[in-house]
Amino acid sequence: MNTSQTKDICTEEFLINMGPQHPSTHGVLSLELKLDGEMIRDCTAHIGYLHRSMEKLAENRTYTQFIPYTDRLDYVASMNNNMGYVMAVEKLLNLEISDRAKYIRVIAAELNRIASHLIAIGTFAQDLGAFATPLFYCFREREKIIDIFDQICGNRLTYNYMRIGGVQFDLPKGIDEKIKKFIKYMRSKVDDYDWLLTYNTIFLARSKHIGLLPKDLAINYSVSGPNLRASGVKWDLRKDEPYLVYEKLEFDIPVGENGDSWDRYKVRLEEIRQSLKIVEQALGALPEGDPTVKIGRIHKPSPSEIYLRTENPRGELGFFIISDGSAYPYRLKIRSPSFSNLAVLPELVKGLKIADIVCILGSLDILMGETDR
Amino acid sequence: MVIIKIIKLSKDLVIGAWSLIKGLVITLKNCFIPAITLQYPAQKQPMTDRFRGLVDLHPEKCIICYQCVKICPVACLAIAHKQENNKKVISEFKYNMELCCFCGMCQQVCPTSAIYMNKIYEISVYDRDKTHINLLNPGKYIEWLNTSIK
Amino acid sequence: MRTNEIFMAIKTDFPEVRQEEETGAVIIPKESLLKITRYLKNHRLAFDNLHCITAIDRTGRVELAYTLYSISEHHGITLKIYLTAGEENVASLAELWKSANWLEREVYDLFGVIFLNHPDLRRILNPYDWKGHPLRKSYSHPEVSIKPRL
Amino acid sequence: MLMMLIAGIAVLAFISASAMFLIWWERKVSAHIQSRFGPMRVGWHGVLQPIADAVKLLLKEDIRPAEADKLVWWLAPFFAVVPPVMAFAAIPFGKSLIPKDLNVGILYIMAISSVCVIGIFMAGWGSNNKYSLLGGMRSAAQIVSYEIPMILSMITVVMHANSLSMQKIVEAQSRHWNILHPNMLLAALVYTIAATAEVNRAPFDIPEAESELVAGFHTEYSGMKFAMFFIGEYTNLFIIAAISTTLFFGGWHGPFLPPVVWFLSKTYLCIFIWMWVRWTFPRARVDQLMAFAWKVLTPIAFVNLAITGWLLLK
Repeated sequence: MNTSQTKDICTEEFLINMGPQHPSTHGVLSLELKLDGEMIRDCTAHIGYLHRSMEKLAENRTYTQFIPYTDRLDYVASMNNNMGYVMAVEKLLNLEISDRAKYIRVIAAELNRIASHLIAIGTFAQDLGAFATPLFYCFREREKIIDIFDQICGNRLTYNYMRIGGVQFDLPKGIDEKIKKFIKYMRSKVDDYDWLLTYNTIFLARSKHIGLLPKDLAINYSVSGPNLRASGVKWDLRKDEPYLVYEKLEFDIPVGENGDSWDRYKVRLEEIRQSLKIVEQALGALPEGDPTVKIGRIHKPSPSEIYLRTENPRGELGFFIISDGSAYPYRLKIRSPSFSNLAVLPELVKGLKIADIVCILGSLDILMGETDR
Repeated sequence: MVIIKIIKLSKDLVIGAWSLIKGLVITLKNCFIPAITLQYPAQKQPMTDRFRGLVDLHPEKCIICYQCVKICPVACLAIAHKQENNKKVISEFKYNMELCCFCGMCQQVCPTSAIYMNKIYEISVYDRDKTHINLLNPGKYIEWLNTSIK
Repeated sequence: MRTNEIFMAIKTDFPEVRQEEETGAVIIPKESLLKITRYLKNHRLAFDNLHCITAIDRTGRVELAYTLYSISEHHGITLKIYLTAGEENVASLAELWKSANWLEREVYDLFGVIFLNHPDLRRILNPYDWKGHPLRKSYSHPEVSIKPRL
Repeated sequence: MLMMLIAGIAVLAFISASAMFLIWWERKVSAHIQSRFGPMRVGWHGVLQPIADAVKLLLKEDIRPAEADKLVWWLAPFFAVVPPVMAFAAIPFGKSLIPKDLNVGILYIMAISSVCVIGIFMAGWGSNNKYSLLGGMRSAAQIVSYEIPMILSMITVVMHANSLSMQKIVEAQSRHWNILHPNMLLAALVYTIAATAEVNRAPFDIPEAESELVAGFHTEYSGMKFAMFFIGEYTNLFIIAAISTTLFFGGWHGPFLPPVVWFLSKTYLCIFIWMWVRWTFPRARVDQLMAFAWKVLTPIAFVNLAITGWLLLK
């Protein structure tokens, strides 16, 4: 404890534990704050409370058996994790999948991106004190997406819908009317959030110029996803390294100006609108064909190494798979976006107040399941 | 100079107040939209036809091919069979509900769709032994049956 | 710029560099890691993003695969280092790329590779007083992960 | 003497009934704003929910932190509840329905309601918990700095009614309510903002900011002590709503209905506005809140005071 001695006033810094159980740490994250009154001098993050050693598990599971585990990585956007993993294995086996499966994957992934961004926006507003009202609106909208997924693959959170070489089921009848109705409904709701939150003075005062992440610092920390785009870097894997059918679809990438918490929120809000556009186009151009695939056969890829990254709602999720010819991967490394996004936090928070650390953490949209693997 | 500052400040105040009022309009608008939450024990959400509840079995359809046991990522299924006048018969089919991650792979891989996932989702138990379910006895899910399927 | 053009560019300045056959990764000796990475970062190749560090526990050696990307130039490369079994230590890249700080702590935690003059080399995912390095092939604690009994 | 006793018991009964009603009403209003139902199970539309909560809190074990500052921790809830209850003595419910018509009515109420900041600060200090200490210090700073604009906006009303007594203020508005004068409207605005901060509600609820300080000053309280803080908060809410109706919305004046009904309906309308505001806006940060009080509200209140003075002397 350094005690700053000015004449007779002796102020002392005290250590506060924003411990694993705290209402706004988005999962089990423990922050050790060194406080001088309300001012944060230093913050160290302790992670690993949710470490289930997914990579060790992967070494005892066949390629198909590991798919349900990828749901539990980023449990809010499990369609995107499934897609990332399954595409990596397909690249390992250099397997071609049918066009319809590609379109279905894009629709599912983009719908899950909207659901994940809705949670990010809802919890961000909750952390800033707008007690539960925006959160319930976001969960009300997310519920409609969950119902669509429930009809498509039978589960509400851990979908386990994608298979190596395709998807488990074809889209049920009448699902595209339901999705179209949702898109129209969601567009009006996003404008509501603009009125309710985006230009609200208290919201602006609390999140503008807080947690400024300059462009080069973001790249240096290999931050990715909406946090990187909010700092002004126009980098989105769906545009720069297109996979599946993204190059056929027309959408644009929202980019923020000065990388503060408000910009990260605004980029996520805009991305919801872009994802709605993508889903609409993909639904229109859905080709015929059979996307389903059997899972009885055990895949035994030839010994090789591949690295493939996809654009997750939280950033770039990468899979580094090394196969040795047997049915089990020799080594499976998961590059999780929240891990690098969280590394920036201690740097952004110096000199700010407790209320700001909660705001920055909410705007970075960390997810502990993915950070700790 | 001071006057410019005052004008700017009052302009910010007016814009700020207007943005706050816009927020209030939204909440009032939502005040009159009917509530959508379900009163849980009374109203229950019907499960979709692809919903993955508890694992269930048609014993007569099973051809004892062990595909489901092989594919299960958490090894929660176990079969034992015996030879009876040149025909294989299941003697034991155990399902460990506690480990099951409800991924639906056994249902997809079963050639004769003997094993399937039913619509029961209210599966809390008081002691651990009740999580080891013997899929062969027909009365296994009776007490949960009437709760979930309302 | 395809990987072998980048490899040629590096080859001209650092002759001791080899290229792995099927993966196209650039294998560099352990001593010249700092030199090459500083060159890659400041050179017109502009690798400004250390994407991820993967450690692979091969028989008799530990391979470190550094995946580097350049956002401005839209290309990427994988650097590989072979650490022989006895001394698994390598220079830390924390002062070049700040993302290396946590990535190296994770490799240290799960594999036991020591990173020289790293800002604070502690375990990151496991409890700080955890014995052993879990992702090693030799690491297997049956009593910690009990096989599901049936 | 007997009359005093009856009046006292009536006021106490009214306080507990209104606190219960407010708790239930807040939960229903916030539920319907968030498109959900709110309490529905206990009684018709959850009407008995507050009673169920009270019984639950009665049965809850009263845990005291080990190294808590015993006396200060034990006394804190009283300081949070007693001042708002005492402030009821000067609230004019009807023409003659006022417990004690003090001729310094408004001054008395202001003096009493500023005592409850000590209660919150004692709770913060007594529970020997860093989060509560932060919550307590924040509330002390906030309430003290919002008293000034509040009092200044009251003085403008007192200048109009040229009397401190609440009944006289209400009589001065018999022809038309105070809110209709432009400068009174400004005073009413300043008053509502300062009053929300005074009661730690809506955008100014930083002492018990759920998302930062877990539960702020009443983290370490459970059982009846927590209920005391809860009742204190809602009674305080009723007090500031009652004051705002007497000062700006013409107290119990109203065409046909008896004065009490007019007074209660206006007060509960003000409370609805506070609830509506609470469930819409995010929370302001500590320093922004203080800056807003000193740099924006107080100057406006002073300017308004000057204009009222000039208007009256013209």
